[in-house]
Amino acid sequence: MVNLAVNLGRLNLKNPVILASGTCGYGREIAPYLDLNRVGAITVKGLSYYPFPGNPPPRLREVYAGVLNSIGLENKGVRRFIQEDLSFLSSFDTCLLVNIWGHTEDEFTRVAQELDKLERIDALELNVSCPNTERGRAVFCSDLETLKSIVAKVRAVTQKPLIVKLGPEVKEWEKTLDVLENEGVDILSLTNSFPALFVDVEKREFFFKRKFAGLSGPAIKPLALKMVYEVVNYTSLPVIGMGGIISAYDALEFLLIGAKAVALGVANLLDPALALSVVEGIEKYLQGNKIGNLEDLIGKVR
Amino acid sequence: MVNLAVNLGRLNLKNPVILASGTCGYGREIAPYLDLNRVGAITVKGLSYYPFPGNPPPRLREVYAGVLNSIGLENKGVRRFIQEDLSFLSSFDTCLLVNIWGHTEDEFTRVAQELDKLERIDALELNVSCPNTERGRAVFCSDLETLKSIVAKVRAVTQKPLIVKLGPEVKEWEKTLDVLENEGVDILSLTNSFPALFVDVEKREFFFKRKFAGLSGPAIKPLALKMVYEVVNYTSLPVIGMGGIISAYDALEFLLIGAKAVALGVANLLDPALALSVVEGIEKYLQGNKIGNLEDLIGKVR
Amino acid sequence: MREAIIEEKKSWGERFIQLKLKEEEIAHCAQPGQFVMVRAQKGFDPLLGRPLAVMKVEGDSFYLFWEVVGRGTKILASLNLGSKLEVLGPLGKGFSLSPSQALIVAGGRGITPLYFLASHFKKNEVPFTFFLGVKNKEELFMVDFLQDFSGAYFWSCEEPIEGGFCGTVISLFQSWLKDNYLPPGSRIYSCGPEGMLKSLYREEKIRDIPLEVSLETFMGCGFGVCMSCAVEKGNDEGYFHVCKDGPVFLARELKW
Amino acid sequence: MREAIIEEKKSWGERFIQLKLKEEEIAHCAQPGQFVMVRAQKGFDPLLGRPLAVMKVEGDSFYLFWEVVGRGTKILASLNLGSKLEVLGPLGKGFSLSPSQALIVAGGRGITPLYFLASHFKKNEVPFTFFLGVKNKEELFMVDFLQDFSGAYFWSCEEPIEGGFCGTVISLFQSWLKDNYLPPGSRIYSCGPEGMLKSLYREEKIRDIPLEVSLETFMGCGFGVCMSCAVEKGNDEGYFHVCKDGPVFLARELKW
Ligand SMILES: Cc1cc2nc3c(=O)[nH]c(=O)nc-3n(C[C@H](O)[C@H](O)[C@H](O)COP(=O)(O)OP(=O)(O)OC[C@H]3O[C@@H](n4cnc5c(N)ncnc54)[C@H](O)[C@@H]3O)c2cc1C
Ligand SMILES: Cc1cc2nc3c(=O)[nH]c(=O)nc-3n(C[C@H](O)[C@H](O)[C@H](O)COP(=O)(O)OP(=O)(O)OC[C@H]3O[C@@H](n4cnc5c(N)ncnc54)[C@H](O)[C@@H]3O)c2cc1C
Ligand SMILES: Cc1cc2nc3c(=O)[nH]c(=O)nc-3n(C[C@H](O)[C@H](O)[C@H](O)COP(=O)(O)O)c2cc1C
Ligand SMILES: Cc1cc2nc3c(=O)[nH]c(=O)nc-3n(C[C@H](O)[C@H](O)[C@H](O)COP(=O)(O)O)c2cc1C
Ligand code: FES
Ligand code: FES
Repeated sequence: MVNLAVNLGRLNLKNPVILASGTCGYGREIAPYLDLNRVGAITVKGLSYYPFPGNPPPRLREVYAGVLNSIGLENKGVRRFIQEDLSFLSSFDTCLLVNIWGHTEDEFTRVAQELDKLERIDALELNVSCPNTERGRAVFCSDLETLKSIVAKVRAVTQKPLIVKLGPEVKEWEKTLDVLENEGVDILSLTNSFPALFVDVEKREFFFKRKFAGLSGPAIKPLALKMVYEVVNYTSLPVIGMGGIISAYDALEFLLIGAKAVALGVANLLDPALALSVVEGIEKYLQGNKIGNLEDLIGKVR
Repeated sequence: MVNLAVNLGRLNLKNPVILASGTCGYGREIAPYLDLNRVGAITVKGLSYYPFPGNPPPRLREVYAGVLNSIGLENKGVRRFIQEDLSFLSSFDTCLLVNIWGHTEDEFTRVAQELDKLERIDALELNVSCPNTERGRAVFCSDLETLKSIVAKVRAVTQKPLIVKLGPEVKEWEKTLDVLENEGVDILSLTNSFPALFVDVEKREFFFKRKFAGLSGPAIKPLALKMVYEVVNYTSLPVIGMGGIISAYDALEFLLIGAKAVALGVANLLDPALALSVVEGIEKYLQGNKIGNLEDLIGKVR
Repeated sequence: MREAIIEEKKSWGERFIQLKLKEEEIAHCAQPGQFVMVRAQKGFDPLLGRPLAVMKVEGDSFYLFWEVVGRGTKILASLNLGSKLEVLGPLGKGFSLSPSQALIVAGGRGITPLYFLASHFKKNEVPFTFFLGVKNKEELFMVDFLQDFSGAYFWSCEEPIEGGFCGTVISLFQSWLKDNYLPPGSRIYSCGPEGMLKSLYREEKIRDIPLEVSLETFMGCGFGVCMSCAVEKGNDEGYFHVCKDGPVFLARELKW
Repeated sequence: MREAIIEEKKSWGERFIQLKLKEEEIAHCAQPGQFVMVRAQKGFDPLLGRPLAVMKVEGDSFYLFWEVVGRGTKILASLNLGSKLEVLGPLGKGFSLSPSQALIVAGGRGITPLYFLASHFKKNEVPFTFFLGVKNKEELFMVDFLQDFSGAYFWSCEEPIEGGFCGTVISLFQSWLKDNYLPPGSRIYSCGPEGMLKSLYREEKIRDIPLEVSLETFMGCGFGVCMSCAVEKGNDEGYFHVCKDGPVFLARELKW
């Protein structure tokens, strides 16, 4: 028997495999195909205060070993989530993380306030790095002042562990990480998808109405791994690593370089039970290598 | 009959398909498998003044839809290239671009001086963006002062069209592009490979001895396309677009967003004749769409 | 995902493929209009599953029929007898199954879910008439599928063909409508190119016969998590999700 | 790259595959020790070709034999009869072909190019002795390949097996050496795991019999453009490139 439990400060997971936000809906949709009791945590789709319709179609396109998405954060709003989905989700023996965002700093805070009341929710993840929400302006994480202010406001209204989700648009990594540490963030998660482009050659126009879309999936894994490596190098906050994981070995790469847990995004789309095979694969690897505790493996390659 | 010729300022190519540096050797090696008369240009492997042994093996690893390379710019040095390969290459009806680099600013200049004398060479490409040469310090293109100084010195010793090859490590794009324009650069090429990481999970160590390696191939195409789009948006210099092209449609994406020509890297490794099928595919597309001149297509999607 | 083995493979030229796949659950549970997500088992190219409608079920096996339109459908078409595929399904909401009379209008590969629907009607003795439209001679082989519904089908081809109606399936259908009475409770069922569905929707409005359409969109997951299969709602703000709310919709609920 | 059709496929468990491929140029030109780059035709997973030695040629066809060790060899192993592969070759420099007597030492899948070499020696009446070492019972099937060289082979297995030498092929070879005279002009040829090659190189130095080894490295292209297949030179600074300068090298030219 191996022990897969991992500790991320105030957040304890029974195993390191998390379902990433936006790729497991509100839990309900994936539950028929994946035993949610078997994953370390599930991250609910990014919630705003009011329901939000998202971007016009087409919203997704497969590219070489990856997908481009321009979902644009469609969601039912925090209230409906609480009414319709939370009690269903609560029946599972897994951690519940909720990804949140807002059009304004204020909206971030209001979503956090709603969720802070609910004991069953284990942590909030602030999505400050979605490449599909900018409207002529930059994502929140690329502007230090805005980022600092959002985080401070959310921190003020919730005691729950606070995860901040970063992406490739962060400009000054060291400064950003310093700010996040100072503002009392508990955990970092990265990476969000990479801003990218796709042209419909037949129609001679951009494939997505909003031109840019976010690249994720196996294609970005070596880049995400480097990003996580650099962040782990710099900060002492626990890091959830993600970006292109579709096998236990992919996940182990992130853990070996120091991520305390990993999240699966596109993997859930291509096979809703893939997360389970990642959990089992990690277990088998530990057994095969006679390592009793996963924690002993984390950060062993630096 | 369609006209595939493209004009990049002082450089005229009979078609827009270039073999990228480092993936077609010194020309001699690929010639048995690809009729070099059929491509727009060939870019010779990055040359330094003295022969250079490159990095210790392993040097290459396939990842999802891409390769990581840590060749480390092994090359025979500019003199041996001139002696051994130039006359062979000269027999082909194609443009000859030579990729150059140096450990020091001075070495860049000396290589350029050697090549400047040779009429048959159509342009020099300055590799200031290779992620495999840094030795504890940053690549040249991420430091504006160094970049400016290298370019100025090379510009002073050669009249040939000067291409500067950029990559994702450029930090301040607009300033960098301004500097390059001011220093009299003729053409930009991008992108070089992306710094990335790979962990050998079985051995629990970094796969490459130098830890980081450069990611290229289809995986990076949507990222490269966005980079080229932004650069074309900003600068008036002609741009050679590359990154992950393995089909005519991939190439057309770059041309449609405004690249004047495209280069193929990893594509040459997986099939040395792939460049030819890209040329033919572009031709077919133009015929199918009744477009007589390729130049009429360039930049049509913005 | 579950494994399905290719038991039979038929192809018509380079563009159309039919597979018989052994996988019990789908074979036993699929309803007309439902679909499955299909992935090649080895490797990750293509990465995502592709949505394909169920055409027919038979014992522990089911049939798919598709047109090669891009990279994914091409790679799937290259798999040989005995190879395994990964399948997820049956997925989505199918057609309503108890009209008093059904008019089925299929355009090209849109025949797939409608063939399944017509088979169901035949078994359950719901009267129906099947209209199939194909673009050219190359696609005429699809008419053979309809022989199972002898007497109850008409077809058209946009290329002139001896013995066939020359034109779109819409004109064929319209000319049929002129001469025939539709009892209350009649329904039109359709799947095919967008333009064809649009024309039918105009017809629905004129004659007030409810129209059910099966839609195609890009899909990321097929089971409702990614929100990539959005289509605009008719009245409301916002979007339906084709994989959960559809793929079959009442035309009047959509924006045209 | 040229197309090659899979004419025959044999497999031993999940780990070893042999294909007979139809492709004239390689069949006619390949020399023992040369290799081909092999890619699946559909899709881009795996992306790069994989280097595989030629095992045998027969008319317009040639044989490959490989062990499934990773993603690429696994996906290639999943292709069925009638499927097409893309092949580039023959590539690289093969073994020297005129020793007065040859001692061939193969470890596991290293048998592939050496089988080709021995067939050549047999045809050209060069005297040779073939030593094959396998790890376990699962790999014993390889001994059957050697029946074509009746009388001229010995084998060992690291697992105890009735009727076989138990131990490494190196100890088998050493014990044979003790009892046999080697005329001048003799040569050792080898391919297999690095440790085995190292032991042989020590033997070469003691007895002064030239050793030729065929090396395995990661390869990006196989035809000399990418410089990814570097191995250190023995005396000099710098690297050989396995795909152009090898894959066969005189052991004494390498760094051990
Ligand atoms: C529920 C459902 C059931 C289906 N059943 C069948 C079936 O039974 N038989 C069958 O042949 N096909 C069916 N399809 C369509 C099929 O899924 C697609 O043709 C297939 O996914 C294309 O994959 P590809 O990789 O070959 O093409 P891709 O390379 O992914 O796409 C290329 C094709 O998609 C087209 N395209 C571009 N934009 C869009 C868009 N916004 N929406 C849709 N398509 C676009 C392109 O023009 C091109 O033809 C069904 C689709 C759905 C949603
Ligand atoms: C000239 C030549 C001829 C060959 N002929 C044959 C043959 O006839 N039959 C045969 O079975 N194999 C042969 N090989 C080996 C074969 O090419 C490899 O096993 C194959 O490329 C592995 O591909 P993969 O995608 O399955 O594994 P990958 O996933 O690419 O690699 C996994 C395997 O490579 C190993 N590996 C890791 N580091 C290195 C390294 N530095 N160098 C080499 N391997 C490493 C890993 O441990 C693992 O076993 C030959 C190799 C060469 C260079
Ligand atoms: C369809 C889709 C929807 C996503 N929605 C969200 C979201 O709502 N909030 C968020 O923080 N990240 C979202 N992401 C990003 C993923 O959570 C993840 O960070 C990214 O896809 C990288 O991981 P991957 O390569 O494993 O997919 C989404 C990604 C995809 C593909
Ligand atoms: C094996 C290899 C060697 C390379 N060597 C060089 C080089 O010497 N100089 C250079 O400027 N770029 C070099 N590159 C980068 C390519 O020229 C190209 O910019 C990059 O690979 C992106 O294009 P691609 O995705 O089509 O491969 C090399 C790339 C590879 C894969
Ligand atoms: S395809 Fe993912 S929600 Fe419909
Ligand atoms: S594999 Fe490319 S040079 Fe040898």
